[in-house]
Amino acid sequence: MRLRAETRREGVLLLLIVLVLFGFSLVIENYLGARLFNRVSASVAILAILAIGQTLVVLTRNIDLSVGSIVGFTAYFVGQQLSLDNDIHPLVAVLMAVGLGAALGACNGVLVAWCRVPAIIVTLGTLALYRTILVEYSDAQTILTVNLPQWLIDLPRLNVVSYERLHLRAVVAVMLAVAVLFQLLLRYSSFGRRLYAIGSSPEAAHSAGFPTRRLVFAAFVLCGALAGLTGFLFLARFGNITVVAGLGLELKSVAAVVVGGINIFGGSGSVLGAVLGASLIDLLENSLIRSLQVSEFLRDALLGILILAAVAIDSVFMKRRRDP
Amino acid sequence: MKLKQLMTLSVVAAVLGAGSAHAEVMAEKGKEANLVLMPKFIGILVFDQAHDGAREAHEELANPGTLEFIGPTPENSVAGQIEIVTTATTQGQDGIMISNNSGDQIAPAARAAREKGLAVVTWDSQIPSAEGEQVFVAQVDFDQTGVVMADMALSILGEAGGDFAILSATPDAANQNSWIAAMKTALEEDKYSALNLVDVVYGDDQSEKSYNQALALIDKYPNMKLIMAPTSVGIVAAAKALQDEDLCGQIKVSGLGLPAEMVSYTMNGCAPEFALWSFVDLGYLTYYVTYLIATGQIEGVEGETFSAGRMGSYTIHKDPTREQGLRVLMGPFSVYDKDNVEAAAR
Amino acid sequence: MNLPAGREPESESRPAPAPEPAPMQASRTSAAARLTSALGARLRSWEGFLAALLLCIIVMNALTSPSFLSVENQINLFALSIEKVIVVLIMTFVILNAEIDLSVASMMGLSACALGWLVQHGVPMPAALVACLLIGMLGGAFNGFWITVVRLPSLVVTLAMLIGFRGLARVLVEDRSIKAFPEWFEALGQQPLVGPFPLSLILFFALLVLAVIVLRYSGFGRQVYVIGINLEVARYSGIDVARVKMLLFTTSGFLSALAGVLFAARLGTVRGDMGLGFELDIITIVLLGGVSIFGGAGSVYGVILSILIVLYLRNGMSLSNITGHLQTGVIGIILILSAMIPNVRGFLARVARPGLFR
Amino acid sequence: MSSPSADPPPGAGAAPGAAPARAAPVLEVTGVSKRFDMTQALDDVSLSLHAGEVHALVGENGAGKSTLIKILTGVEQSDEGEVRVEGRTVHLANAQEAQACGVAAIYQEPLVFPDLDVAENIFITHRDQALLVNWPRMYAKAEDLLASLGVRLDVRAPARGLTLASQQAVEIAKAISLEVKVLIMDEPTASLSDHEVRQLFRVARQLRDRGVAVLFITHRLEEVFEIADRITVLRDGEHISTRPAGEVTRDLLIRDMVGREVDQFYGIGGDWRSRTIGRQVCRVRGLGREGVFSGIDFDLHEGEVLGFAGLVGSRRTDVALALFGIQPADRGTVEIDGRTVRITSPRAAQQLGVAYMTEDRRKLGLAMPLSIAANVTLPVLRRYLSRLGLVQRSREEAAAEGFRERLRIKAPSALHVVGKLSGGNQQKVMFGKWLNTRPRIFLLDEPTRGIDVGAKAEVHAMVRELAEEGMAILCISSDLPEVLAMSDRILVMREGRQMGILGGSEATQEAVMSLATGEAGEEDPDAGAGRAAS
Repeated sequence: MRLRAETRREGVLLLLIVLVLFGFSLVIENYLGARLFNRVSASVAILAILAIGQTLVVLTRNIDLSVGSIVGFTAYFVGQQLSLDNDIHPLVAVLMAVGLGAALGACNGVLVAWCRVPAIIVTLGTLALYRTILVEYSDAQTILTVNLPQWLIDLPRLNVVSYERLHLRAVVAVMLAVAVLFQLLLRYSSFGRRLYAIGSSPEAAHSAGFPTRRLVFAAFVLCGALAGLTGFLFLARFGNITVVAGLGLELKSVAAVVVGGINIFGGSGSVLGAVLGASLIDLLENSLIRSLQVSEFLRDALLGILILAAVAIDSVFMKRRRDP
Repeated sequence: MKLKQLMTLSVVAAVLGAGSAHAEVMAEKGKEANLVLMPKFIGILVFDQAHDGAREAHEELANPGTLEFIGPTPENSVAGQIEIVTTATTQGQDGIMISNNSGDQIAPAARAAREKGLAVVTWDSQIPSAEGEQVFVAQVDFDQTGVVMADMALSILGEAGGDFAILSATPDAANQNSWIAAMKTALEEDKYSALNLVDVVYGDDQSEKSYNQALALIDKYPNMKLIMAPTSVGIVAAAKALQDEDLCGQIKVSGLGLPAEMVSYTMNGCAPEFALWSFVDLGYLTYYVTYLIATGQIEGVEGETFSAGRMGSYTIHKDPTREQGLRVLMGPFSVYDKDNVEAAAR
Repeated sequence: MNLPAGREPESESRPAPAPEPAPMQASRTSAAARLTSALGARLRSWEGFLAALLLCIIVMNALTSPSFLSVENQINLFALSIEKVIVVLIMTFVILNAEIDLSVASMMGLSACALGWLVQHGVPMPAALVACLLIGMLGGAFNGFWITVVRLPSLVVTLAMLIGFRGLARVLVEDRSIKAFPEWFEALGQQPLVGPFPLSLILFFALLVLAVIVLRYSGFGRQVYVIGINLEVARYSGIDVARVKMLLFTTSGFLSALAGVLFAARLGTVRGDMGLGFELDIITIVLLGGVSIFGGAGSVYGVILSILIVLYLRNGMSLSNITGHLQTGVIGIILILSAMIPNVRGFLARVARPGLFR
Repeated sequence: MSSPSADPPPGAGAAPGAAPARAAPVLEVTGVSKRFDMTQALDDVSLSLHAGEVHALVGENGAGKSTLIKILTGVEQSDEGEVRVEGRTVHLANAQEAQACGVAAIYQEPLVFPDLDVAENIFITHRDQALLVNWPRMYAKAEDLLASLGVRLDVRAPARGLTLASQQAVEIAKAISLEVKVLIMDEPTASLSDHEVRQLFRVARQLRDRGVAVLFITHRLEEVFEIADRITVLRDGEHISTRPAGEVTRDLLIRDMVGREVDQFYGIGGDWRSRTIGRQVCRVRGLGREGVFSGIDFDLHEGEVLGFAGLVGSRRTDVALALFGIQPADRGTVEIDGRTVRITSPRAAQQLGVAYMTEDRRKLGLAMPLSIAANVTLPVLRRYLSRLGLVQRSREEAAAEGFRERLRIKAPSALHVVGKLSGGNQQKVMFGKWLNTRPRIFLLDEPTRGIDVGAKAEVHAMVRELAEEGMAILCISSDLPEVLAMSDRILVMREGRQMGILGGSEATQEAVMSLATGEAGEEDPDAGAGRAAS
């Protein structure tokens, strides 16, 4: 039953994606093609990883609004280190980003899990705070592409597999790996299942003797770590990192999660849903910006309606399920 | 900055017919004036360079007062600029130097500042209506900027010409808007008839947005040959986008950029030519003008001539690119290509 | 100018807190301090804390900057944030009602852009103004429809409209800016109207008084609280919950639109990104004022104090040449701390006296 | 709902009331005390549980049962005393440690994870659960477990939407899978239908036979006699007595619980029914709501108490909610004072003089952080508003003060916070709240649920008083003796249908139960309608 409900939601999303593709292919010349895939997949990679992190937190009936700031901070920090020392090993750079993200996520986690401040307040606060620390730390300087090591500059162009003009970029492969890993984690590990349990009923989780605080903490740390990874990819993709890097990504990640069918009040949803949600949003954005007939400025208005529709449809499903 | 200047564009704004009713003012040093230098927003390299220039002038003039470099953050630029001007007024500063990113929205606050006796000088980007502004320190002649951009486009695309698009900063950036308007005017000449401007988009001077806008342009206009970005942020982002897409062979980037940021793209052919002026000098000159007005040594009226330290003598003229307003014209333009960019980048 | 500030000693000198701390929630109620004597203790202590904090800020500001206390500065610091604080008032109601409206800032932008667009297209100013306020009410009612009729969570609905309204604003203005307003309109936004006070400030104080009266003394305010405390209890008591919520969201849209119009008048120009991100500031002020994010607890006086704290803090830091982000960061810290202190206390109380409701 | 009786418990014979096993107790509590601020919740309480016994724990509200359970399950820690499991002294610092010691509990409203499926709900709390979930194996094991309990459930269905009984079954399956030594059942039958209670008892005995010690907490004394081997009574946090079930009589038990003899357990004298019943106020015909209930016919008169009996799930509350406009009926007619009315909202109901007092004070009845006064005026706030819409505090206070005195609410003033009152007093505030609407038709839903014996009697007296004043009362109660004692006539429902209305001498426990369980009534579905017209 539950499986079917989730699968159904994912099916609806896939259908929507196909519809969007079909619709735009009528309007835009040469729309369907390798270029579209390359473009959208590369930009989805960033949003999807962030949305996966957000999913972990949202599943536990929390929310992390600070991810945009974490992305900006890690992108800047790692960029700075790499600018200062071009010889830092790539792996070290990635670990640095993930570690820094995890540390920032841990701050959120402590405040939410042990100080018992509602997540929305904590992360609203750290959204501002992390950004401030970034501005102060960076002295409002900018990371410049020219100072970055060549391997990083080449990273966005790196293909894992290519078929004619269809490229599977390395960053996309990273995203897919993360998605598979976390899908398995959530589905098959007892840790993952307990995240669902906490979000489904915090009281029951508490009385069942789950270490709810540690689990919620872990969700925030993982979310931070994934935001850190996103920060690294962000650095690779955009090269120039200013103090506003990643601004607004928090809302976009929440939007992706909601469109992806993850219940904003926890307990249900899947990583696949989050990835599909992110894909749909990015696809829509990329398509609208290309279309000459439809104003690109309709983008946000459409996205708003899309979120409403996704949630409304979902709630209809839920109501059906409740009634025997 | 030692620039090899390939092209020095008409800067010498002629000897004024109005005659030199005013004798050249030599700045008297050591007078106190608390001044605020406000960029469009923080985190942009060129503005930091302007700050360096202003600091140089500040020390040279031995001003016992303070020089504050305060800017809003990019996402809050408009409201932030207004707030900073208002606060400076409240604080009783003696002068404020504005690189306006708020169109005419900043005019009421600037007017209020002037009413309180602050010297209000704009630099880099003017107040379009000139309301509340005393003098605009123009880096180059804005009409000329259009011609320079058109020339670069022509030189890159050749006689055959082709489609090109403009990737600008924010939609309210007065300087960029003036340049784009000037370029459109310039394009009407027969000489540029092969150049076809297909679109103007805005990257808000943010790397990510500029990058995405550049990609969108590529997808939207398959025949586009050139992206012209009259902003130091936009031009780098566009160049990186093209490089990431391996499209440097088909589409070029040009516009206004910093040699230090652009050197690799110029060397690998993504951005064969671009232009800029010295932001250090711009900051230096702006500081001189503001200091002189704030200390009452000049009034900031048409026809006044003054000496700006190492940069020599300047005169306040009517701004021919606007209906109203005065300007001090700095210049010159420097155009960079792979022959001179490496030297300039150092 | 010191009118609201002058109120704070009064709240401090209220009768001494009852000896027994309120155990039930981490709540700082309430619809009725008089009605809920025990909670009143918490209320007083919370407001007392805010008042003390405010006092510190005032003293610090006055010491570091001579111009802080000037009438001109006081008016400026309100005028520069007037759009936000107007919306704070209605957001207080919305959050007390256990809902949230994330779309306020986007509605601000939409109404401002709509105003610009209409005027540019030759609609006379008064008609355009009315149309904008109507757009606000319609937008708010649209939110309300999804929340009360379709029963979707307001967090999601207004998140969607945060994006959606902003999108409409951009459709209208695209990425240009519009400067098309008659002079009298700009003057209204920029010049003092009565004495040193501009129209927006006068409107704000009028709305403030109204908000205090409605929330503390009216039957509607009581209903807002009860719904926030327990929606089902309200429904079973015959309160028309949907009507109250609809009214709140419609008003929220209306006031946001009004704030957008004032914003347009103050700046004289409109653009698609006006008010971007204001919702977070607005919610921060409300929460800092002690309103529980879960609804049902919090007082309008706390919110007034919090408005003053945030404005004075920002202003004081500006006057000391500390800019944007550091201000935001400090407010972020205060927000977290303020939510933490009572929670830790509430947590201790819960540990000490379990199962009060069982 | 089982059959209670004043006679010696009929269930006593059914349950093997043999003496407890002689072996050392599996769980032993000695000298446990717990204090919360001013109240001594537990005072030097001792209790032992043996493997293979069902041990009933009874006592009035506030006797300390809940606190004791919390200590045993590690939710709370005792101030003094110790807990031994199989002779070993343990410190139960949290729920997980209690679980590790083999102590588990199920509650009246089980805490399940609604989004997780049945199988996962059973296994997710396992401490020794492997790092990875083997779904097929888990489903198979869950199916086996539930089958061994004789419960049929789709193990892949989400727990959301399961009935309470099914949820309890899931919890019990969980306990079995954990191989618990001690299973605490905290009022598990309060919301179950009779059939479900039987099923539960069967499982409980099964557990006992497997050697589990079952600690069974209930308010229903008849159940105690049916299931328990030994009975322990707590009162005011103190241990009063522990006796084998066979040696205890009902009266003795009640005396232990309340500390005094209660002659009139239901507090209702025989004479009050001799009053005259007034004219008809309400006439209901064919009332129904798609998929919920249908075919409800009855008349209600001034001064009459119409009892609503039926098992849980018989949709009695839904009928009341329809009459109150929360879930409006979609078929049938309601006439009030001879006029056909449509009740689509609680406000509309109120204006017609209908009031509904919910069974769930905490979730549906009272705004706990507000004062008595604010609660009492809530439904009719409009009456206390000035012309400008402001609340007139003095009038509000006066009204609440009146109810406080009249209903003998034990609170220092009408400004006292409701959340701090005892259950019985909260119930009285609810009465006040609805009486303040001056109802003519008062729908009472389980008016005595979860309040202690003394308060119960007061509530009964209050109902009687209201009826004597001429109010028409519809009273839903799962406490059969209570319904029988209080009502003039009794409408019995089963699975959303009206099985009949019993009046006067027809109304016996046996008659009600046979209708409620469907043992009679099936062949004669029109019986209800026929009687309603009489």
